[in-house]
Amino acid sequence: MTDFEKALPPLEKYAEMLQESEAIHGISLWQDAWRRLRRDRISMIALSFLIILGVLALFTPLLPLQSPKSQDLRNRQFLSPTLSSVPLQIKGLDGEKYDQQVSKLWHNPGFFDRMQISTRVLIFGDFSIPSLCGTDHLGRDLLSRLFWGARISLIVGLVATMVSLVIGVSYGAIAGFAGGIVDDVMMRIVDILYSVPFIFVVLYLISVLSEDEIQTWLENHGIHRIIILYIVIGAIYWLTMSRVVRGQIISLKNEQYVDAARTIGAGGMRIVFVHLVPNVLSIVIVYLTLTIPSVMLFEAFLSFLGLGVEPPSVSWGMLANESIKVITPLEIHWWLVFYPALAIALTLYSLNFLGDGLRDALDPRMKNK
Amino acid sequence: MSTFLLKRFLWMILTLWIVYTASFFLMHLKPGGPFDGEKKQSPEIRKNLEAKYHFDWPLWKQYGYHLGKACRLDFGQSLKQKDKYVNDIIREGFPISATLGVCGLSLAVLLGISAGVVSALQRQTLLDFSFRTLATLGIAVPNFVLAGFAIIIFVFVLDWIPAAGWGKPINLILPSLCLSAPFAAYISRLTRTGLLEVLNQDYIRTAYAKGLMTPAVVFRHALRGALLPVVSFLGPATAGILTGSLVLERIFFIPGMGTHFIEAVLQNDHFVSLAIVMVYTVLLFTMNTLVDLSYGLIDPRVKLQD
Amino acid sequence: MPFSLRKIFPYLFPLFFIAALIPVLRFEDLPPADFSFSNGTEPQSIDPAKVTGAPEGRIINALFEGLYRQMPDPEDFSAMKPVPALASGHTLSEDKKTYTFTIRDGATWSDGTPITAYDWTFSWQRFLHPETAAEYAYQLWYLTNAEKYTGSKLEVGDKVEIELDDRQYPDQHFPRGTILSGLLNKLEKIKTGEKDKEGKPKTVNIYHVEMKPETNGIVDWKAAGELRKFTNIGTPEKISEPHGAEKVRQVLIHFSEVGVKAVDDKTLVVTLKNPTPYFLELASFYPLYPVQRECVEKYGFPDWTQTDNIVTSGPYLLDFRKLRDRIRLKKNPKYWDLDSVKLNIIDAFAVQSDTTILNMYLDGQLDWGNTVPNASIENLKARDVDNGTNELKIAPMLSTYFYRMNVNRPPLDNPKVRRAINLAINKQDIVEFVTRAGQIPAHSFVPTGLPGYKEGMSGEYNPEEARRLLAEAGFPGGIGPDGEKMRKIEILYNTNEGHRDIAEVIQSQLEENLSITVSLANIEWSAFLKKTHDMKYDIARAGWIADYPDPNTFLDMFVTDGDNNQTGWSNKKYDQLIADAMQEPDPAKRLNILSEAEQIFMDEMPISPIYYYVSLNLVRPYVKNFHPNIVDLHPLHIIEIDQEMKQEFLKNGEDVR
Amino acid sequence: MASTQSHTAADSKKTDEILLSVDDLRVQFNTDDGIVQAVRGLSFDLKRGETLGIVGESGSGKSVTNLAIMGLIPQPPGKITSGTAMYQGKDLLKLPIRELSEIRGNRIAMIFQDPMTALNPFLTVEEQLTEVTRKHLKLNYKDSVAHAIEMLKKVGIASPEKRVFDYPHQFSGGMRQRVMIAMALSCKPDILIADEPTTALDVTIQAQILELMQQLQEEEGTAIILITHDLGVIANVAHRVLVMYAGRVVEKTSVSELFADPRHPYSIGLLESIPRIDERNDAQLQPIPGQPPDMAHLKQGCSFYDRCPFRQDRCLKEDPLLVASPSAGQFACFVDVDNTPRQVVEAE
Amino acid sequence: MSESPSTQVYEASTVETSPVLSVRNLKVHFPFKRGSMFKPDNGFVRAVDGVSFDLMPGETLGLVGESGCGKSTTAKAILNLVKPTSGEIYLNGKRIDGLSPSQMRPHRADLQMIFQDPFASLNPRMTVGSIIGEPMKIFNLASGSDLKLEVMRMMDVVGLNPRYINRYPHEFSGGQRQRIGIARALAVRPKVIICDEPVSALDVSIQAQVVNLLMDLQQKLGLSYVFIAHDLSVIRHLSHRVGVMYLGRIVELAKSEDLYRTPKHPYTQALLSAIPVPDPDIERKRQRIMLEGEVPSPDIVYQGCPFADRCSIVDDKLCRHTAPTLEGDDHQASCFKVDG
Repeated sequence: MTDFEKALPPLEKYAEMLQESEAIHGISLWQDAWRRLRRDRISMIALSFLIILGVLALFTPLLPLQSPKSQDLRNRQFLSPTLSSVPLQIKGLDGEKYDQQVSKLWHNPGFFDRMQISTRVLIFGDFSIPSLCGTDHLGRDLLSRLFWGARISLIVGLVATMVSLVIGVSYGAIAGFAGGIVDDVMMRIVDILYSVPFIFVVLYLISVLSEDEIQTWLENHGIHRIIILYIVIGAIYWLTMSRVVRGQIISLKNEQYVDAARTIGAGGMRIVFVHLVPNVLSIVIVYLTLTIPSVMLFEAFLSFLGLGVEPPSVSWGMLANESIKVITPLEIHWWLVFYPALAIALTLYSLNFLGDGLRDALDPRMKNK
Repeated sequence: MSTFLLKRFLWMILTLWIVYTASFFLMHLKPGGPFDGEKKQSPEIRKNLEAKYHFDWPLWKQYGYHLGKACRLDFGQSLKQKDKYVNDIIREGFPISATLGVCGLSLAVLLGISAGVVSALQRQTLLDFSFRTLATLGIAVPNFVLAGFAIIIFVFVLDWIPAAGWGKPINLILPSLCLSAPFAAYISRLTRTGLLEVLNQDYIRTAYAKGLMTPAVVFRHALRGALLPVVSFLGPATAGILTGSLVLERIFFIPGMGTHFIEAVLQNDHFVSLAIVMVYTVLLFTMNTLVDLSYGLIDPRVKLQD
Repeated sequence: MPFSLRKIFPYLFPLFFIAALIPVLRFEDLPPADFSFSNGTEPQSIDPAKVTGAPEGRIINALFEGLYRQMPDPEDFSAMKPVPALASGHTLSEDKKTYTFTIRDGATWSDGTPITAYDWTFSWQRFLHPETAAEYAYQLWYLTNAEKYTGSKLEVGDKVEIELDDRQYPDQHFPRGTILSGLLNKLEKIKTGEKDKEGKPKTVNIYHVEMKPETNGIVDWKAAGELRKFTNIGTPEKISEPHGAEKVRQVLIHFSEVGVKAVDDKTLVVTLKNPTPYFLELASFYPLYPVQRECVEKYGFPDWTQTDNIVTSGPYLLDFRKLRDRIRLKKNPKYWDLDSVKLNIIDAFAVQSDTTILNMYLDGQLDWGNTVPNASIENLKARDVDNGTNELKIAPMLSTYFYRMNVNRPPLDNPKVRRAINLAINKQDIVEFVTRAGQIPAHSFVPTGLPGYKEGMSGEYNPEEARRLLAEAGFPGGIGPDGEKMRKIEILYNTNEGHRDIAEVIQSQLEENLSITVSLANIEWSAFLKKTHDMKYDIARAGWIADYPDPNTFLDMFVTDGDNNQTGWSNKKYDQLIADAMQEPDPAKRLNILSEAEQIFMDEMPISPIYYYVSLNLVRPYVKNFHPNIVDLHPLHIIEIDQEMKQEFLKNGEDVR
Repeated sequence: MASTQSHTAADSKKTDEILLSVDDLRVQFNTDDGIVQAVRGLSFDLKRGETLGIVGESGSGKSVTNLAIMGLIPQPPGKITSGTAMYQGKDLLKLPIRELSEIRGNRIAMIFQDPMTALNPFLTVEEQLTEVTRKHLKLNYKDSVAHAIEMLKKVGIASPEKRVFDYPHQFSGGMRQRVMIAMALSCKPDILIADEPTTALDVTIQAQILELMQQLQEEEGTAIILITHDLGVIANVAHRVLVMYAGRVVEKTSVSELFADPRHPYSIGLLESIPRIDERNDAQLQPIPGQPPDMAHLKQGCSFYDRCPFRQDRCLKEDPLLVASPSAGQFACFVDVDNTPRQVVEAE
Repeated sequence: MSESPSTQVYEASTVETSPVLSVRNLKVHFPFKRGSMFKPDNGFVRAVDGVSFDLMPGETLGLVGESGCGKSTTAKAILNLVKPTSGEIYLNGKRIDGLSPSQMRPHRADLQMIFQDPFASLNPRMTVGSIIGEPMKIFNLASGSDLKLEVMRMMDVVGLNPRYINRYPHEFSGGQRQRIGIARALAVRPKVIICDEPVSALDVSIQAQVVNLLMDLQQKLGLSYVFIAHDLSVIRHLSHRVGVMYLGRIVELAKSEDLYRTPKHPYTQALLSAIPVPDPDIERKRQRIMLEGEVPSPDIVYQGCPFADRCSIVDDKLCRHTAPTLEGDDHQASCFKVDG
């Protein structure tokens, strides 16, 4: 060992170079992919749309929208897009009255939303954007409902996908890395689960979860029913994810750099999480952009069965579902069909095109092509 | 091959058993029972009802009893369609759903592959972009919304097709079109990506170097490889078609298994829903096995994996 | 070249799909029906003893017939009246408890055999028999001892019938095994040591019976007989053997004790527990229709209901039945009143989606749609005005849409809170803008329109009064005595767009008017029922359709611990009044008692009535003899088609918009 | 088993007839990093019956050249910016695709580096072989199968009657390359372009394949363009050699001349840097220092400048053109032409 | 820098010292499932079938053979990346085969590997610094900023610009990547490095750079190499002793000079003659022994000499029944037809 050390140049020599080295940044594959993605016009448009949508959804209470829940049966039923607006009648109220008005206008706003609402009242007062997208069968403003629905739909999409991601990636990674009998058994379980008609499981879970005791318990622990919905949906969508990840892990497992990691004594966990998982992520991300749309559509399907979110919360699935009620041969309140469909379609469009773009950008084989 | 099929068959039996057991207990543990109605029965009547269908037995005993019958393919009588044996219900509903499913799937494959091939060959052109847009639209718009519009257009504006019902071939057109839309869209995407990938392969260059023209190269050399993802999608697609038909059967008033299933689940007609779950499971398993077999038939390199 | 499946497979692949199509593509060409209508959900059965729903009723009313039949009153088509059907008439005893029906001459089953009084004794015995498990059995519990028969309830000293375990078909309870008769001397209940599903100890019965001889079907109750012990076949050996009990199928009260007797082929005597002014309505209610003994005993259930086997008595025969598609009916040439039957072939479609019903109606696939999507009501009304027709027929119904309030849960335990909630709901707005079919805002539980009955009053929409009541109850401005906001009230409803809309409006009104927080919870139907039955809710939606045109059908459900009470509400005076009304032979007095009871009910407000339903029917203009009425019952056999008008109508190729 | 290597037979078929004449070929690719000048002004002639070796490192443009001649450059991102490739009076680079496809696989055939991926895994060998003859020779199915069997026999595949119905994955690597050769030679082409035909193969198999190619050349008189990075292979089979570096020909000469008297510094460096089987170099190898240039960002001047031990200031500004060497060949360097002695500079 | 020319060639140490690495009768058999799904075909691949050799300190042992001869599997088995079926492996006299990953870890500091594919052997998502630093971290050789300095030193040693420590593998050329791989192996100061075809994926002009670097490092750091390659010229250039492998066995093992000058085994002879010499004059004159057919599949069980089928001097009586073993003192060959 000492011979070895002697043969090496002295360490001090590099101290000064260290600083120079700080200045030289490598371009990681992520940065590289990002660079490529930036050149893809369609993907960038899609990405910007999604970001804007996300920001708007996050800050919806801040926008001068009408109340998403206050009804006007007498005067505003089925108004086609119009410039008329309903002022909030909240300016100048304070204390209890203010709180009452808030809970009349918005459904159960959390702390963050309350802050936004008060900021909004401060900035815009009672002003609210006219019903540019018309009103629905209870006289509620569709534009506002679209925005509030975006919040739920996006969150359902994201959270459920994340749940499926966590379950799917860990399950798939373990199965793929362990291999052998463990892999066989784990994948067979997935096969079996594939054969279970999941609609059934959903019905079951939802009705179990609306059991009184369970519901009270959940509420006491601050778990809202909608969260359960995310988890249920996520728990259904992890199957494909786990297959994808397992396949990737198995093919990466035989990469030389994994062997290399073994020869330098890296342990199993290190190999999985430092060497394998980051390399699977790119595939996973692309797959995510395809899962989010299907989760959102699944939420719409649940809404069709009446098992989605609970009013007065609103989701795009629910709006889409309400829209089919007004597609009759006698009269179509087109705005109730068009705008929700537009919102869903644009979002799914963006996600799909972004997914395509990401695949091109992340796939090393596509490099230089 | 026979060992493969035998193994698959055994797996299917195991799967069926697990699915049966899980569904059975899920169903019986689910709050609310088949005898609940808007009007609550008096205890005497309720007792008689429960006794008649053995609901007064302990759950494990019911399980054993029904499993035993199920093994002999006897799913008993429907709890709700009281005039019918469960097997009759399936016998009536299955051919209808099968027709719809096969039509939907064929249409999806046909439309999807054609659009995908055109899209891949015309990459980055307006045609490609419009096909991709259409495909995304197909995925993005829920098929029940699609159905609503299709009815307005084809039934009321054009007056070509009756609004709903079952019995004539013309009744098949709208539902299978709506059913196939998302899958056609997905298949076209798969075909496009698959074809683009295969067209980058060395053996495609070889084919060109041999002096073949593009159509020959695409259809003889590229398409087989490109369609492998499509073939493997057919398994999940079958599952999706089954789910999709749940909704469409309701809208188009088609007396298929989907309607039976949804109604059975919602009304707690345990025996019917169990039997249909079994049929779906067999169907999915068969389809997945067929997909694996076709995989082996299309790609000679594919190895046997139990 | 060697044959290779693999090589040709890619070309076979498309063929595979086509091949898969061939065996399934089978369409049959049906002759068109004279009249098609939507019948709602698929009938659960066409066995009158087995069903409870309206769609089933429409079919059974066409296939079978009872002693009486509900027909439109010629003087007022909107009222329905029982008219003699298979019975040619009846006499009523002085105490109003005994009806003697005369069976019509010439009434025959569809196989040609005559219909006799014995068909009723058989049918009603079957209907009441525990193993039939008829959900509607209680509709016949007005007969003496009928309830005991269904419930297998016995007391010492009762005459009993014992069915031995020697049935021809063990899983069919008709034809029955050997029947023995005797007097119940002693009833032992023995614990088996097992527990049932609810965890209560299971018991089995040992019946000590003094046997009575039987000659030619007549039991000699006076004669002395040996003492035998019986027990049900399910009893474990370890209990039955030490007791020396014989295992038998059933031990029930002797059917001769039940209040129905065939004196001869033509005379049926029915004995009731109490005077029942609406018994004729019951007699024309489909569960009480007779079925043919030979047919039922030959094929058993459910096979006897199959198209090839069934023997019926009504104006129509079952042509064929396709599950969840259609039931086709054809004229019964053996029907006693053949002249009145106008249509030859009728299709009843099991369409559920109201949008689909509308589509099919507008597309000409249906002549009668039995419901209409809310969103289209306005358009349909306008369309009628434009076309000068009257296709959309709206009529009040004997049913109420209401919200149950769980009186066991504070703050709903306080009647003032309940009344406040009721007064804060703007029912007018709901019927005007949500349901929009001309439903009537409800001020009482019993719908208006029952002759001679004065409904209880719950007060009109009055937010001021509501706030005042809430303040009185201790929640001024929604703030409780502890300074905290009143707890969140949850409205439970089953998954359905219409229910959701109403709940949303009420939620908004309660929040607006009372400043209380309301949340909504929708769950699917069976879980919903379970929760309401188990009273695990704050406020739950409900609907009640009259079984017969009498306030009692609404009011008796809210007696203490009534099966359908489900609110936890209990009021001794109310219970007493309902019981009194039961015994009261004078109809006018009886109605007054009921009215008094309802007023108590409305003052206490365990429920908040929202509106009275209306029936919505879409009927093509060429359909004659279709009369909207209070029970939404439309006898099919009197419906006529104006062929001329129909031809013209079809020729014009109606413009749907 | 033992055979003597000889060029005499091939030489006898060699004529001076010029089959293919490539002039000033330039190919570029659009990549993320910028425009890559893959081939920069390449010219050569190919005579009937000769073997032209093209040697160079990866990225030097040797494969692109041949793909360009065959019209197999994917466009975009590739683009042929100038040049001609005259074959029988037609410019292959400008020929419409339909006419070109009549020549491809018929008059000019190609074999690729990796026989594992160059054969379609979904089709049997028979399907892949017959489709060439059916298209170009218009044979019917039966004849084309017979022809395919004959070809397989010719390239030394045992029991070809059976194996012709096998799939590529049922063959070993060497056998697959034989199948490729059989496919390429099915129509008795004038020119065979072999793109690294033995790189993926083991040495003993390489020897077999090279022997086979030479033998077939002797029989058919096919001209071969052999692309390789292995100087041993060049020495073994080529008559003339192009040495390519960074998209250009830096030396064009006969094979004996190249090994005996390399002129271009790159050729010299290449020869010195490879270890030899036939002698133990006790001295260390003399590698060419540095890396090949980034083709997307070529600097002005000679692209070998950075690695050149004989570099001069002039090389930095001007890119040397091909000039005739004293011994019949051509090379692209300033030094020798000016007769200035080569001066070794310190490599970086 | 690294290419400091040196005329002195490092000679193998004297025989008295004990071997740093000994492999005794190593066998690795893999089960396989093969054939199409319609015609399954299962069995065992005898990837390595009884390999034995010693590696002396400071020595380079070349292992050469065609693809599928088991040379890479031998390397993996030595490094415990695949489980040997039987046999013994000693590192510094301690037995290391069959150890669990954690038991093996301390030994890995002495035994490292350089991989064939410079593109696949580096994790594309890690910087050069973390790739080279990872083993140091695992073995606790350095931490914090020292770690960076150590990494930079290693980069310098293998001739990489230490300033590029934060760059990613894809930003380097093939030769440079292989240097990263070498630096990673050197990071733990090993005694033995198994080089599995370290230059075969590189361009010829780059190959020489890496070969020189390896020789240079051996000289400076006293490393021992097992150098696996299919390129006999490279092997000849840097090996002190060479083993020729065929179908999972070493058929000839001798000092480099002896083996190349006077190959004994018919397979070695054929192999040497198959290699084209970059000199057309010699090429033209050469007598070439052509081997017929291909390397048979290693899943077949042989009774006799596995080379018998392709051997030009096969003696049916002698070779078909019993397998020959390695015979001879310095120049060993496993063939009945040559004397030891």
